Amino acid sequence: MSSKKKGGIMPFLLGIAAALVVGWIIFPKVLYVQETQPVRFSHKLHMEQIGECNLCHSNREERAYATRMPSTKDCALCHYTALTGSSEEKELVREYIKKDKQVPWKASQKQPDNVYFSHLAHKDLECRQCHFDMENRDNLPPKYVNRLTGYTKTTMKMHECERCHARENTSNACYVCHK
Amino acid sequence: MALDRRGFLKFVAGGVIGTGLTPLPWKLTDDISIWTQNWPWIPHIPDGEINSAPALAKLGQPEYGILVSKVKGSPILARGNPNHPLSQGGIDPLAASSVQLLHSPARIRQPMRKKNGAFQAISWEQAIQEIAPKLSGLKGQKNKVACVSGDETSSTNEILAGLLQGLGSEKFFFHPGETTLYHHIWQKIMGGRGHLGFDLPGADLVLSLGPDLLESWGNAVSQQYLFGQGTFRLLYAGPVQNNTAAMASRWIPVHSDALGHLALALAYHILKKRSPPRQNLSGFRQLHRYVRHNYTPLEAQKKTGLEEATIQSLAGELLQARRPLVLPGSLSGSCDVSGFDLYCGFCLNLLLDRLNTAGGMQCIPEPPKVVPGAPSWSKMLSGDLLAELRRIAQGSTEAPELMLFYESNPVYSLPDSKLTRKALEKIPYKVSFSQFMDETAATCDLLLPQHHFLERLDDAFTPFSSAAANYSVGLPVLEPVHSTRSTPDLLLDLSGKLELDLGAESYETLLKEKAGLLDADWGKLTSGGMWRNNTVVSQDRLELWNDRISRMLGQDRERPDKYQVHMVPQTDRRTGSPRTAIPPFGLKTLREEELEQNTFFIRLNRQTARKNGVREGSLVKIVSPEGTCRAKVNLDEGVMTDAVVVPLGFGHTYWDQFSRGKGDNALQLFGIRCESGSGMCHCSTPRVRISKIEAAR
Amino acid sequence: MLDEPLLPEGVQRCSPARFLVWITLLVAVVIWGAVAAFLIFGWGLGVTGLNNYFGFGLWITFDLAVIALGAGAFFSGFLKYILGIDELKNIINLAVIVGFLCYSGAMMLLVLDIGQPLRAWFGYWHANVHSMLTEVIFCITCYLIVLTIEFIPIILENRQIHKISLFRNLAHNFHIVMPLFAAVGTFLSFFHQGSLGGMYGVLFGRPFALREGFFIWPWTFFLFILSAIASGPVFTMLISRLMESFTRRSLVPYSTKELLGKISGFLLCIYLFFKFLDTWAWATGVLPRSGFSFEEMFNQVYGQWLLWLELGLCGVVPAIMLVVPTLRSRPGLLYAASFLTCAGVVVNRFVFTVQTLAIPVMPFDQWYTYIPNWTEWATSAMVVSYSAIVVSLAHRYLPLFPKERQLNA
Amino acid sequence: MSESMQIHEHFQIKWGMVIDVDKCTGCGACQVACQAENNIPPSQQSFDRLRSVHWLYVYKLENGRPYPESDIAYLPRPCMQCGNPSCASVCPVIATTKDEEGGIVSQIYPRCIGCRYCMAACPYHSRVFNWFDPVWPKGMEKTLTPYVSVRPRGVVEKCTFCHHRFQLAKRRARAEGRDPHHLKEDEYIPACAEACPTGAIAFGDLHNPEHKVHQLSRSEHAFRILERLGTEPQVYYLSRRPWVRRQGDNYVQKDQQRGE
Repeated sequence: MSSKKKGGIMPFLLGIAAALVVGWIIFPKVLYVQETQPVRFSHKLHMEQIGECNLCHSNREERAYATRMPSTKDCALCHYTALTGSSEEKELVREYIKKDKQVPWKASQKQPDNVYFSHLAHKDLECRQCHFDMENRDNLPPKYVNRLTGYTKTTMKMHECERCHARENTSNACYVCHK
Repeated sequence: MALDRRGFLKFVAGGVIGTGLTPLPWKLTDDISIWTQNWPWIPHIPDGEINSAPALAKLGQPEYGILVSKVKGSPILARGNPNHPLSQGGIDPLAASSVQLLHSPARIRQPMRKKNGAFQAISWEQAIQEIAPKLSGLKGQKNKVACVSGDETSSTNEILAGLLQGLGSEKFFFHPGETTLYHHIWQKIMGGRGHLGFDLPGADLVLSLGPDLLESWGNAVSQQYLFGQGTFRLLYAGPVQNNTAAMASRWIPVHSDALGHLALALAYHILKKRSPPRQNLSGFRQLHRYVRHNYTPLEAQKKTGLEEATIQSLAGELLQARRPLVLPGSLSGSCDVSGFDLYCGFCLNLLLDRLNTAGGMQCIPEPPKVVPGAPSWSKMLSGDLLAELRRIAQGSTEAPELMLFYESNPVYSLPDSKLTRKALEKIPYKVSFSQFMDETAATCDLLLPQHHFLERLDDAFTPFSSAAANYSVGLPVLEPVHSTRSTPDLLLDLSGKLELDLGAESYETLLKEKAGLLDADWGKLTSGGMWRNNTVVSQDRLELWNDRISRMLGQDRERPDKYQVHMVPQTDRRTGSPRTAIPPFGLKTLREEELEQNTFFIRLNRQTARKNGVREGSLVKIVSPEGTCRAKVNLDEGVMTDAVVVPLGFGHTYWDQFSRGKGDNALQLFGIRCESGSGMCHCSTPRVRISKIEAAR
Repeated sequence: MLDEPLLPEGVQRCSPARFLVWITLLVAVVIWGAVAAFLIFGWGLGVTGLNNYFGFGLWITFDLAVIALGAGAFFSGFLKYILGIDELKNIINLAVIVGFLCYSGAMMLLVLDIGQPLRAWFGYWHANVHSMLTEVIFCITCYLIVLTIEFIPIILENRQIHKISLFRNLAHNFHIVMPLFAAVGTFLSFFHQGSLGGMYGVLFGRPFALREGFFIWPWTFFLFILSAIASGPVFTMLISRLMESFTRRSLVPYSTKELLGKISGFLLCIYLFFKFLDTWAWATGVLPRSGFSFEEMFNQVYGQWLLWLELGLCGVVPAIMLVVPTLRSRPGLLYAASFLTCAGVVVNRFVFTVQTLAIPVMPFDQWYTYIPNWTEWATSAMVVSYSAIVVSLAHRYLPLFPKERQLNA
Repeated sequence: MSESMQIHEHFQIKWGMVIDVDKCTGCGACQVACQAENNIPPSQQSFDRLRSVHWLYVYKLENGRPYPESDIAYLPRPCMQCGNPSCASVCPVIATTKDEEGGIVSQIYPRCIGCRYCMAACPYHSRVFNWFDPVWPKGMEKTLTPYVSVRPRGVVEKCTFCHHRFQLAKRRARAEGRDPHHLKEDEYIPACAEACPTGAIAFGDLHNPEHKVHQLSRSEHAFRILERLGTEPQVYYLSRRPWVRRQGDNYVQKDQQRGE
């Protein structure tokens, strides 16, 4: 057959290869926008100093729906004036603490509008079970936002919640989480 | 290797198969479905701490404390305040829309001046430069400046009236309503003192002669609460099975012009069975004689249209009850009640010995005055706007040069709108403080928009129908959304420019002073609490009989025979108040038999429909001596034969898309009647003609 | 003729110009429907005449009707390949195409009908096994795939394509396995026809549609299957008759048509026997138990005339006409009876869809009437038009009817 | 009714509502509170049951007698949260279920594909479809609550008994170290019940003898709508008026006169 002479199976394999490159490498890059955090922050360092998550990420606002990001007030508890002399810290003090302006932290695990989440209901779990290795990170991970959905790359998918709820023998009823 | 057609096809085939092995198609399919939850053109919900702040609902009667829920300081909804005694956690549909009204498209966003018939936005400095010289030019000239206020409880009235007084004018008027009419009859005709209140919480039997007390009369929210608690037995007399009648243990169908007669017919039986009241009442003997003579069972039957047995059993119930209370008043909770009806109702209470006693009619002291230059509250309440407008229109009184409108929309909400317009046209310069572009604001020359009530500090002293003197203060719960200003503060500023001393730096100091005079705790007031005092004013010169009363009793109503059907106005808080149009959420609660597209419905029973040649759903014209409305027919057997219910609150021509052009304004069917004897002008409920509009037209 | 080489051998076809005019007309209708579809996708289903009372309307009626009428495909296949009635080879190709069009057309309308078409795949991924609709979704999709597979060898019969040995071999192999697909199709089709009926029968909040059942299946499950196989064959036959009158050529021998009529007639009798039984049981059982009388199920618009139309004029009358050989042998009567049979099924699907929803169940509720608007008509017309285009192309370029040459000799 | 049509699930808690029809004045506060709480967009038209998005509708009932024997009543109709919902089993994509403790029938907007089969199944017309995308006048979107997500066009929605308030009540209980599944009376009530000025709407756990709804639902004046269909609503109504009770269901002539 003439086709065998003209490359045989090669174009087919080439097609597969090209698709794999597009699908595995280019597509994820195109799909997400990377946003960097406004201020450099080391969880590792702070954990060494403070030793617990709850001081800054306290859920004392239990009537609130939001997972709590530290407010400038929380930072000011220690950083009312610069402690280390690093330029990042100076910027924090100058731009946010002195001006009493909230740092626009970029939450990368914010729940979508249709999900209700209570940290209080999960307080028996270790933070790292969901927030992975945050406590050992020396910098804040950049936020990857999906161009199509607006969700972040690290937003938990429903099946992840369900898996844990099933394991823990907790209800997986829709209205436990949805709103 | 040249890529021929076959080669290309193979490449594509490989590409398709290869793509299936990557996350691309699967992730994309999933993401597209997630995208459908987050369409960028659909608003997102807020996220953050939720808390609530107490506020005071000031949308017109009733006024009471509410709670406003906020997310990150931004109000999201209004709820009832269980701790405020005037609401006990309840809320009405209008107040429940308060937060949405903040963002109504009808809000006036900044001061405006009318130029060549169109409004142009101006700054506050320009606005003050415009108004200040005008006022100072009129200073010292008698009655050149007039003012209409639609808020009967706010201390702003003292500032307004005080300013007028300082300028040399006594033309301060309250928007006519139950407060002014009750005041007129009680103080001017019967020689009473203080304001009338009604101790519904203390009563065990309530006979309502007209008032729709579970919907539009007095503080409906509080009354609904009491009704729910079952503290009193409710009897309703009136021409329509309104919400109150439907809930009442008994509905006694009586035409609206016979309600006063019913009161006296009942008085006949009470006078027969009961000893005279303890209260010293001058003219008791004359009244006694009049009633015994004119309200014999036969006469009563003729005058009320009720069976003798009905009247007798009703009187029996009143006599048997330990703490009965009779409520006379308007069917729509506004000014459609005659002095005669009010007088008869008051008399019945007096004959039952229900004055200043638990569950009875209470005489509440006047609020303390904090603006020294202002007239007394009694004086302020005694202005008769309807009479004044009539005189201006007829030319018997000179029109003022300038008129201020505060929380009042007379162009829309007064009867005989032709007359109102005619009178207002004679006033060369008009200023509105309205928050919303209402019908009156649209006719004004200068708009000085006031804060929405959730954005401002304001107070309420003893809203109409309260059982005892009370005082509430509402703090602003958010920063103003638009470039508006608090009217009382603006007026205090202006008075400074006019070199008038109103005795206060700011509205806040004024209210604090008032609280001080009342011995009320400011902290408690501003955190959603209420001050209350049960002191009543004793009466020493009450008159049941005098010249004016005898003239009032003697007169007969004119009855044009061209018109056959009694018109019954009805108010529903879902369609707003005299000050506020249909709120955004209210519109959607109007059923299909209340508003269809842009046509509203009137209600009448089958027999009336047959007599007038109309059917369910017919498009009809309602013609009264004053005007015409277009409506559809809703058959309702809860309406008396020969009566038609016309709902109020429709037919706005300004406001926003939620109220503009929805139905017709039934107030244009009503006339102004000035009663001989009492001398009081009120909204008359004339008879009307109903005729089918031919489909061909 | 320009496209002479593409036409089947030895048959007459109209001129390409004429054919082009015809196709253009059909495409114009498709464009009209596409405009409506664009509005629906762009703004939402609010642009249609559907509403909160009539969530199901013209589209669902159309879908149910064409799926019932498209049953000719699986049932003819079943009769030919499984029961070995060879006479049906004269029409089996057309039956497959009509079936394919009915199902693919229904799918198109379903995509329009659901509010969130981009989530359509949830039906497979997040399937609820308790829902009759899930069964429908799965079976219809699978059956559409089967129909596509059955359609492919017919396309491969085209004169030019057939010259290519690969495709020729492929076609041959397809023909060998066709009985298998016929069997699979029969199974799938039985189930989803039944499930479509079941969808209504399980609505225990709607006494008009509610039916008792056999095990988990309400009686409508079986009635829908019976009515579909009773009307499917004659619908295919009517399409062939329609093509004959358009092309002015004989395509299918009358004996085959008569056979289809006879099959339908007998099945219709069986269906009607059960349908009358069911209606009686419903009127004397379901209704009084729910507190309704038979009369309360009808109003001025959706009156009892619909019931008598469905069961009488479009039920008993055609059944007699099709069963009695002397009547069946007269073409006019055969076609009329076939038409009435099909109309009866459409009425049946309509009342189950629309009347079920029109009846006020709460005592203080009221009747409403549903009127489809132009967007629904346009998109439905688009599907009809698309089907006409495919049938026209197939007729022109594919040898659908083995007896065509012989009949027109 | 065949087996397949029934879902038998038992919950420790059974949230229920008892609405005293004799106390409902039809004022509409519940409807407005519901709209504000649940982010239901305002409409530029009056209520249209064919198209309006609404969760709670107040029906006006009439006894059908001529004047002066006429009588009216108002009947607020939320979702009945049926014990045996006709809607949940028919959903092809599990967007609506009855699985939560308390027995509230859930409706998950991001899952719903908009087939409207549940609407066809529900005889109460409790379910509505988003025929268009929701629109708020400019600026009014600031009044959206954080409680309920905004629904796009093409999905079905319905009353949820303000289940987000249940979520919040559970969280409050957790914060105070109490068992979130043993809530006190009135710790969780929907927005309509809270707003009702006459207190016509009572809410609580029907299983719990300490909650007032437990007793109220057993009153001789209690009835449910369309009880005969077997939907087992968790919403009860009370009326001392026989004609009102009779409007709760359909009866053929030979049926016993209910409540008379």
